[in-house]
Amino acid sequence: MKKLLNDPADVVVEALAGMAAAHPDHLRVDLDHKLVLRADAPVSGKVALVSGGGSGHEPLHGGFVGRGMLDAACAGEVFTSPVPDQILAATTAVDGGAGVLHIVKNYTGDVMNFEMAAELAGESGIQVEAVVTDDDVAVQDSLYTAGRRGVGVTVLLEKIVGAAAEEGQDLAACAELARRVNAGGRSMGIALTSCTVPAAGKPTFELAEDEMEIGIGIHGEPGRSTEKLAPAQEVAARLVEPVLADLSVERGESVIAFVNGMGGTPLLELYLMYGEVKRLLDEAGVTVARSLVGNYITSLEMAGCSVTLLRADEEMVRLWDAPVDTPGLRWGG
Amino acid sequence: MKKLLNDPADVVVEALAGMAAAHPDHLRVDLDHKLVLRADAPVSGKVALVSGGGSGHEPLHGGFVGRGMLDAACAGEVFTSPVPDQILAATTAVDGGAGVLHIVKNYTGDVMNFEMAAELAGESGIQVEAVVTDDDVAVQDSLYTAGRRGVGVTVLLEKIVGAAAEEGQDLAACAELARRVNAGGRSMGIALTSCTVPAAGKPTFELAEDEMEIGIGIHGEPGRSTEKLAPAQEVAARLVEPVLADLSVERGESVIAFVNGMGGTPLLELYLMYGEVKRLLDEAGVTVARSLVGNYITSLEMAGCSVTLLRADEEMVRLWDAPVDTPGLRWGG
Amino acid sequence: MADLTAFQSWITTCATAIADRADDLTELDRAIGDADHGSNMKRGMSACAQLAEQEDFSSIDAYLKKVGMTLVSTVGGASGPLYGTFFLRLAGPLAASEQVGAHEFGQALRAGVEGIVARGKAELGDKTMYDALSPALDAFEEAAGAGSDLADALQAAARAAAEGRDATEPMVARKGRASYLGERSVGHQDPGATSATLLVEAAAQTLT
Amino acid sequence: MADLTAFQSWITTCATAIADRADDLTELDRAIGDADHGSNMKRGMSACAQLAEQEDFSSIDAYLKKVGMTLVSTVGGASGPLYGTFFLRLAGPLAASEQVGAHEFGQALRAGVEGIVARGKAELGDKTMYDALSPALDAFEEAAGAGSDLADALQAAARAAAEGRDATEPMVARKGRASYLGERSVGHQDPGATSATLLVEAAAQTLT
Ligand SMILES: Nc1ncnc2c1ncn2[C@@H]1O[C@H](COP(=O)(O)OP(=O)(O)O)[C@@H](O)[C@H]1O
Ligand SMILES: Nc1ncnc2c1ncn2[C@@H]1O[C@H](COP(=O)(O)OP(=O)(O)O)[C@@H](O)[C@H]1O
Ligand SMILES: [Mg+2]
Ligand SMILES: [Mg+2]
Ligand SMILES: [Mg+2]
Ligand SMILES: [Mg+2]
Repeated sequence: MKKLLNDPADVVVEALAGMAAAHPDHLRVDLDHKLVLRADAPVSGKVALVSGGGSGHEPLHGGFVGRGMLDAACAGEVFTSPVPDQILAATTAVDGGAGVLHIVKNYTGDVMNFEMAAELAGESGIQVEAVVTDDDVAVQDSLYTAGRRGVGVTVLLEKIVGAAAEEGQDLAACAELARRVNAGGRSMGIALTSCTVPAAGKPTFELAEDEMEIGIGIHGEPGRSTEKLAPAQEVAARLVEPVLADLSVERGESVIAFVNGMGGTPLLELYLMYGEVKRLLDEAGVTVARSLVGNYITSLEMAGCSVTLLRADEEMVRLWDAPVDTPGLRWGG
Repeated sequence: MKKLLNDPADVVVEALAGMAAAHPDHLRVDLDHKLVLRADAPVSGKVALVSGGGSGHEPLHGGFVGRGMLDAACAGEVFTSPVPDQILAATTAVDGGAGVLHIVKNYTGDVMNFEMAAELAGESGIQVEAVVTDDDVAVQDSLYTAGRRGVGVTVLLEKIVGAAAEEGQDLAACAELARRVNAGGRSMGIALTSCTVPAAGKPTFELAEDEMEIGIGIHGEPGRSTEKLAPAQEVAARLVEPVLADLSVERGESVIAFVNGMGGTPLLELYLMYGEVKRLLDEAGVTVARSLVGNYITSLEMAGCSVTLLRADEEMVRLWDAPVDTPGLRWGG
Repeated sequence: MADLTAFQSWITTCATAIADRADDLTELDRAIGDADHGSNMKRGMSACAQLAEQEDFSSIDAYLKKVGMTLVSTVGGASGPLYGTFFLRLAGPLAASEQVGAHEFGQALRAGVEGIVARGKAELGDKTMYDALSPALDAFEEAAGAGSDLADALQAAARAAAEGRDATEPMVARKGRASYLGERSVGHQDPGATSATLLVEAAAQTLT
Repeated sequence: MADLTAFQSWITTCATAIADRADDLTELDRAIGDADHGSNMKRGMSACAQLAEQEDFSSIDAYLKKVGMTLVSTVGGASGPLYGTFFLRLAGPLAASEQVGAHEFGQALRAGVEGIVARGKAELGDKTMYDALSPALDAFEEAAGAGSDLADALQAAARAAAEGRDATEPMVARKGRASYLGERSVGHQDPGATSATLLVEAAAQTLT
């Protein structure tokens, strides 16, 4: 294992300390609870957004804390969901009286820990709504699985709903919007190499030099199938087609298109992939209202990428364009 | 080689096409000359900044084209400097009548190609000044080498001088500022793994599972020495100490601190490294005026990082804070 | 009959077993999950093992509740809330007991296992910790019903847990992270069923 | 005496040799540079090889100028401007010649090699292409001075280039990217000296 760290057990806390040092004006970090908080939290009268999950997906979630996006992020150990204490501490710290929205990626551990925290927060009188993202079409959603995984749409949702909260929408409206975004988004990912969990010390999975894993999860969970490495053009089709099919996007519809890097793939290749994705969307008669290309929801140093398409209505596009000021996403006045 | 691409020979042009598709409002791309241009270039009366170099360092330079930073970037083949035709085309396209500043990283090829382009531009009546960055302390600057390499300071320089040009400083002032930034900045890098040039198809160098390369260049050029992998704390010291020594920064001085990822190292580790760097600066009594942490001048998928310190005067900090609106760096109104 | 000291040695014994097997647990989780079950459980159980030194507990149920809360707040992932709930519920039927026999422990064990089901909605054959714990509970109740004492009933439970654990190997996972693998989860033993077996085996060694 | 056709076949022969050896050149550059010399030279030389098909050239010097400009605008890196300058300068002394003999070619070769020095400031022993080209030039001039014809002088030049190329192996690089390696550049043959030798060898095969 080749990583820039000290004791693998300390990687999350030490990274949070570095993050606090790097963004003193924007963020506050609670190292005991492993939270990243908006420097000005709680914002009185504003719905607060709390997300979190295992670490190793940076900039998600801590890098999305700031004006126009999250109020707090709870950092679990690497690839391990945070615990209820953390989530409760975050919820309490950012509640500005208008309630708190929990944004939870659909993994058994995350869902259970957020549920326990929400129960505890409810007992202490804080209004909590939870929305669970489950956009990964690689996984069959059936009664006999834990359901689809939450992946790329989480980034888009945090941005869009963060803007809604910032402009004063109430908890019910934010939760409803969040569910609408999740329902309109689908993703599919591919890996060229494995990630290595620091505490595990070796790669989570093996791929031969000429293989790729189609339908990979962001924790290195194996996907639909291991296949021969293919040109970018084919890879793009293997990602875009199932997403379009699952969303049943029609000609003339408009999407936010998001090509995400898994951490170890250079931007050069991500832009190349975006070119391929855009071409496929053009062919399908789908308009790209907005796009995002880069490493936003990663899987440590895994090489690969994912494609997320969000059927975007005007409201979502307007909120996407609204100002955001976080370490990971920043634009507008 | 595991990469998301089609024919390795087409990777640069295809990535540029994807970049154009991803940023239609901000950028214009000239695929014939492999240029990234500000959508509104030429900006009349403004000094234009042109940089460029081999591809594979993204977001540098194309990702730094936009208001408050570069007017154009010339993309060479991967790790190969651009050719004079490209540089001349860029220079001609962005000259707004106030002259053009060439920002060149100190590599024999880059320097020679930019020189030839500047001669040609001069012949066609465009005023050109060139500044060469050479901040890498890993390389001895002596009469008997090609001099220090240009690395991390290039990012800081493009931001700071970009702001100066945007606020109307003239060519002489921009060039003088650029030389001052270069003189005040030093960098040192380390690699944990090699990069693989697409056309070469295999790793540029080999490192054993327990080795790191100290003093690595951004093209995978070997560094000062191959050593046993060390904890982040020691790695940080191996990077910060020679930089501080070479700059002879004194207690009480103020710097812009930049921890840069080489492409394959997760943000989690980069923040952890920034924490270590900050601690060392605190111990040395050096104040961090501003900081930047992330993948900004990369070496394809190489794992590792570099530390750049820039002795920053008030003017530089003011220009650092000025608005910038590029795909790779974005802040302010 | 088991007293507070016995319950405390259950937890420390289990913590040692988990620490010894942490790499194996992570390895199992690497195959069908995300390679963290060993480090999750080790972190949580070692925090639990220190409780007795840090605090004087007045009763078995207070101790077990604290174990549950400690697991909830240190393990994370799926196993944290599940094992945490197990101990929180285990404590219920033991309230006010200073000595616990087979009958009482059987009630507690049932409450604990039902807590896991309530939280995780697992069914038999889903390839989870429940596939080790459910047969363990059945075997315990059968032995205790037939008159075995706590020690013997736990021996039976431990054997059943191990069989249940082994039986997870050919199963297709339907809960948790391994369910994403579908058919590809076949041929791997479930990490949670493995740690659950260690828990029951530690009980058999200590609760006498 | 070499005519325009001979010069064109020089370039196509050289392009073939470079294409055949591109992986080796990149491999040499991988050891002490950035692993692109082979692909740089192949891209540039194959563009040059197509010139004769694309355009009718009226003279040798016009053709060589076009080769130089093509190299400048397709190779990039350090070798692009250097080889480009070489051909641009080579053209000078051959202006208006339809047939080139040993004497004239010697003048052109000197101009070309001096162009490389003017652009790159390399000295003998710096471990660059100049370490192959300089002895080649010396050998050519010596042979031509002693009365050899173009073909024989080029044979001598090619042998000297190859020796100069081999002699770069123990050198410490002082110019270009390999200079960053300092002592660690010892033990590797210089990629540019290797491609330069291919260039001279191709001349020896074609310019007769
Ligand atoms: N819904 C569930 N009910 C019961 N046990 C479950 C459930 N989901 C997962 N598990 C158990 O949890 C184990 C994985 O735990 P762990 O690796 O610590 O958490 P995570 O899957 O969040 O990384 C699985 O091996 C399985 O036994
Ligand atoms: N200043 C110089 N003068 C002469 N030759 C040089 C000089 N610098 C580099 N070279 C030659 O260029 C070769 C490398 O070319 P190439 O790999 O194409 O360019 P780059 O180093 O820019 O990647 C070296 O092997 C060396 O022979
Ligand atoms: Mg986990
Ligand atoms: Mg090069
Ligand atoms: Mg796990
Ligand atoms: Mg090279």
